[in-house]
Amino acid sequence: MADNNRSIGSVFLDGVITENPTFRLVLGICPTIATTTSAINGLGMGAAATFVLIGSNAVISLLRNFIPDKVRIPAFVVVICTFVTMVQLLMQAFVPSLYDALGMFIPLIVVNCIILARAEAFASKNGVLPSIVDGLGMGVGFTGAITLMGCVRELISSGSIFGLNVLSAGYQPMLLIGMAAGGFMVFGLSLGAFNLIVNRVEKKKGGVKA
Amino acid sequence: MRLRLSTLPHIRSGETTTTLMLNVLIALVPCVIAGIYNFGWNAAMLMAVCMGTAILSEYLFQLIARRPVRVGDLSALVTGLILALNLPSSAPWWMAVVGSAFAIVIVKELFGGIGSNFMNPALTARAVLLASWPVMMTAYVSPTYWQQGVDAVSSATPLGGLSASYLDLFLGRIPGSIGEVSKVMILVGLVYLIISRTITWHIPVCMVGSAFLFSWIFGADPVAAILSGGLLFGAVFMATDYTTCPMTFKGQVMYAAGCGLIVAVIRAFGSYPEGVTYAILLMNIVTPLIDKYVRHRVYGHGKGEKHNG
Amino acid sequence: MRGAHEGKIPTRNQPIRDFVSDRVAILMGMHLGAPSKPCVAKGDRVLMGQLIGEPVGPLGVAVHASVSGNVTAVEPIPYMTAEPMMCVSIRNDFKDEWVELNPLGNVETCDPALIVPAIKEAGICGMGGAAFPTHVKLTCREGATCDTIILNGVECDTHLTADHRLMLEEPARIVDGLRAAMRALDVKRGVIAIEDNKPEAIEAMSKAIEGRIGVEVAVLKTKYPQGCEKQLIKSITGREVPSGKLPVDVHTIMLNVATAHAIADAVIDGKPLVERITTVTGCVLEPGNLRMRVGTYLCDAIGECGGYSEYPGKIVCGGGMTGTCAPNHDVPTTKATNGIVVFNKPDSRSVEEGPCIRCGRCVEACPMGLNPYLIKHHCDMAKWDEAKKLNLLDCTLCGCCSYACPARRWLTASFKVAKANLAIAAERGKAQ
Amino acid sequence: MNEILRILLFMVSCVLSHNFIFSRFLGCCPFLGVSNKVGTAAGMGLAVTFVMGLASLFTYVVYHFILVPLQLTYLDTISFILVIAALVQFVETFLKKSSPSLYNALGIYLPLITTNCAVLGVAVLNVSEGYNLLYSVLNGVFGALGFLLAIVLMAGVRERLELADIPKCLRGFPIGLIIAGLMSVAFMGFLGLA
Repeated sequence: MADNNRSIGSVFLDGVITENPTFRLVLGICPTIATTTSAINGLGMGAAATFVLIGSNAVISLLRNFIPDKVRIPAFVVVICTFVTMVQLLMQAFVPSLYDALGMFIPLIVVNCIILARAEAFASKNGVLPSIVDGLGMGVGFTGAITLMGCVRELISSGSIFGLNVLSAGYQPMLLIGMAAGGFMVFGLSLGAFNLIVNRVEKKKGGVKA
Repeated sequence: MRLRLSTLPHIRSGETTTTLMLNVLIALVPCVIAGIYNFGWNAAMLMAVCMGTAILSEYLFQLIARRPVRVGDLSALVTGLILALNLPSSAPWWMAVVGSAFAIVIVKELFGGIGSNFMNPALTARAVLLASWPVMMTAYVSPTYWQQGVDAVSSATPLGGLSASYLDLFLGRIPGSIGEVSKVMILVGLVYLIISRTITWHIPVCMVGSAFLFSWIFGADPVAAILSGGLLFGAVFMATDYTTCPMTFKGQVMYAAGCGLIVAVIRAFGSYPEGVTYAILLMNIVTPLIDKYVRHRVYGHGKGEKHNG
Repeated sequence: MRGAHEGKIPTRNQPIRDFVSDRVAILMGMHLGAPSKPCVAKGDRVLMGQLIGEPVGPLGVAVHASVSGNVTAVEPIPYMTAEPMMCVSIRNDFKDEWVELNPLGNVETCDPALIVPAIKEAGICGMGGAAFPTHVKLTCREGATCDTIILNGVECDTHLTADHRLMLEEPARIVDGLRAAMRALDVKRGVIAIEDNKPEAIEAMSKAIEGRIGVEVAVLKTKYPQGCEKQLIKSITGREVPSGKLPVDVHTIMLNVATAHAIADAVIDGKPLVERITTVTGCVLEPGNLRMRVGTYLCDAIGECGGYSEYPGKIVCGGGMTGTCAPNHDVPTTKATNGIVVFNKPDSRSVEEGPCIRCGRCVEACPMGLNPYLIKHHCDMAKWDEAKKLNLLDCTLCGCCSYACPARRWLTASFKVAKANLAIAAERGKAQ
Repeated sequence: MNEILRILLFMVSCVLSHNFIFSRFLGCCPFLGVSNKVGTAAGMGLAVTFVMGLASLFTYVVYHFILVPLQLTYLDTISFILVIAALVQFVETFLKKSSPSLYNALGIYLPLITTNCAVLGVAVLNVSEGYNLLYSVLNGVFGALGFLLAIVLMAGVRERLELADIPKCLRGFPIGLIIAGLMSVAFMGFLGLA
């Protein structure tokens, strides 16, 4: 397996930048739109998903030699589900307001394609440590992306970031950005911007080589 | 002697994209005059800001994205002006700026510019403004000239509960958006559009007819329904936008009937008092399907001998 | 479609006038099908009506000398086609000595079996533009029957008035030609179709058909492309020619009025097709309808009409909608040249193609019910098969969509290219 | 009479005003992933309708007749996902045996549905909103019909935009999301329809 030769650092960076689950792989669209209404929601969702990612990656990597290939996917789902239920209960107990804000999107982490995709593509083929790092990298990438979008949307739709008012009192918030429509559009535009930057960088690299 | 060689046809009709857009602008002139007369200079300012922003944002986008600059086709001016006519006269200038820039950049240019957008830019921008700043977008002001001596104040529109006579509705002596109140001027514009063959009668007539019918079915006063709100303005200037309405007359009739139905449904059951904007936008979304399935029968095909060639 | 009737006013009241130039260049490939084989040599003296090109292949048409005089050259000349075309040039001695002719006499009494051979011998092909060999058209293939012959006097293309004048001035001859064709195929119904913007022609033809058997005049609404074969058949008979089929499959044959006139000449007088009426108009000083010998140079015809009134930008053989551009004015007319239209520089400027605004004008304009805007998008991406799925092959290249398009898109031009590409692909598929 | 009217309005609101895509943002992955052609989009929508209707029924039964009596409601997520996975598997096998033509039409979409968050979402939603059996099933079926409507409209728009000259960096997902956003603006018109 070629992946084994890679350094832990590059596995981590892959998740954060080159294979950023939100901007590059475009996975987990629903929670992205639902939970980026504010920066804190984004951060909370990201943290929850990161927890599940790391946990499920670790367990699946441990069990990878014991799970028969045929029931692989259901087994993964059960493992993921266990961690999701844990997160759900933990959040309910310690951060009830955030839990209420994220609502049904916490249980829906189960069907978040990022987690199943990492289980299938990485954890089931690699050792425990790389799998944990991969989960961490992906989680950080996901959290970073949705927190960033959360900041943008919160700023425009209520003039604040993490609840702190940063714009002058005269600012008339643009409510649409906080709604579903704004979520789709901000995601689409940031995706476009990310593509644009990546294309530029790649072109420059290619130019240097030539 | 150097002669040009070209394929047929060697003659073209006199219509170009620019002349068509110019026709729409000319047809809007009566509404513009009525708007300024009714609502004063703030209305004029909004129109100027909208048109200026529309032109500028289109030019800048095309410049930055290294696309052919097509500002000369006047379509951005039309979008800007129609958006302005859809605003309440009390709207602040920055709303006009945000609205027109959104209409041009997000709704039109990101999809490839003129002819590629799937929703009417001006209307989408209006819906976005309405969702973003609901209070300011519905702060309708009464026309000043029929309340002599009274300062412009926000008031309810006929759809919002104000009672007004048919004549007031028809002449535009009611609060509302800048362009939509004076039905006479809209009809003048419609006549010009039809005489200059810029549009056909299908969409305006069917949309108004269907709104009349369904309002009546849902228990509203059908005459007041078609004379109030932006129905007439929408049916004449916005539902007829080439890019976002179906291609065939048959499709256009279906589309317009759908618009009228949704207007009546939203007015009767929805939480918004006015549904024209959304009705047209929703039918814009259906248009690609109408175009896909409502086509002319191809000569020599069909009648049980389809695709035997 | 409206508006496509421009340009007829200067010539519609101009009586036909004769014009014989001192030289002719008779092309061997004036018709659809393989070019004929020249059977005279440089220096020969030929008589008027003498066979100078022998038909080749199933769609071959005989070519005759249109003047008497000496052959000055038998060589390929540059023409509108990609490659130069074989051509017999004759210097006119203005004696107009005919070869010996074999007339059949009265069209109502002659032997019907001899009519089609006479037409074949006379070298007649469709004179409305497509130049399909008439004797082939009038030979119904095995099993096919025909119950109606339609004479196309619609002349719906812009600028053209040649058929209009012919119907006004020689209506009896046209009816004779129609009767000959009807008798040859034993057809009981002959219809002369005329658009309602030519009331004088309707009157003249109605008078001419009095007392003739089975012939009627049908008045049609003025509407381009009323004169396209498929549209006209639908208007007259209510039948639709199925996609990929011929008119004879719906028991109909269509001839141009000028072709009928030529048939009458061939049957009654035994004369081959050596002259026709051509409208010369546009930027010429004295526009008119000329009866010219086949093979007259465009520049001679334009000179006869007083020369250019403005510097020419484009010369079109045919009408403004469907004509073909001439590369220069030193090309000869053919049996199918019904008009010579000179455009000035501003009118022939190339138009820049704009983006489609989806106004739907092309969709409503297309007489075949196609979606030109959509086909054009696929053509632009060279997806010929997609275009074919959208029934591109049913396109008759009438030009309506391009005419109507406000974005000035080159719809018809693209369709022509796409059809050519599909034809090449089909050839290749057949060869393999 | 009043009850019937309320049910009718509930159905309409499930399709339009509480549209799964445009106001609940559930099922966005297939909405963006399988909406390139109208035909496939309709197939996906129908398959989702089928499964979502059944899933709301079964998860209701499992939740109210097994989890609640046993006081195991904290296991709802895991039991729902298992029910859905089993259901999809069962539907696939059943269709293959009983109706091959329907299987050919919908079969390829079925495996994708397990991870469609709208299916799990409707189960979670039914519990959190406290719907009874009838409303749960109606919510499932008509919510899915709303999804069907959205995905078919989306596919129509995308088919049309195939011809458009969209900036390179926006092609694919970005423009899909922007289209969804604009469509969502239009669907706001149905707000409060109930």
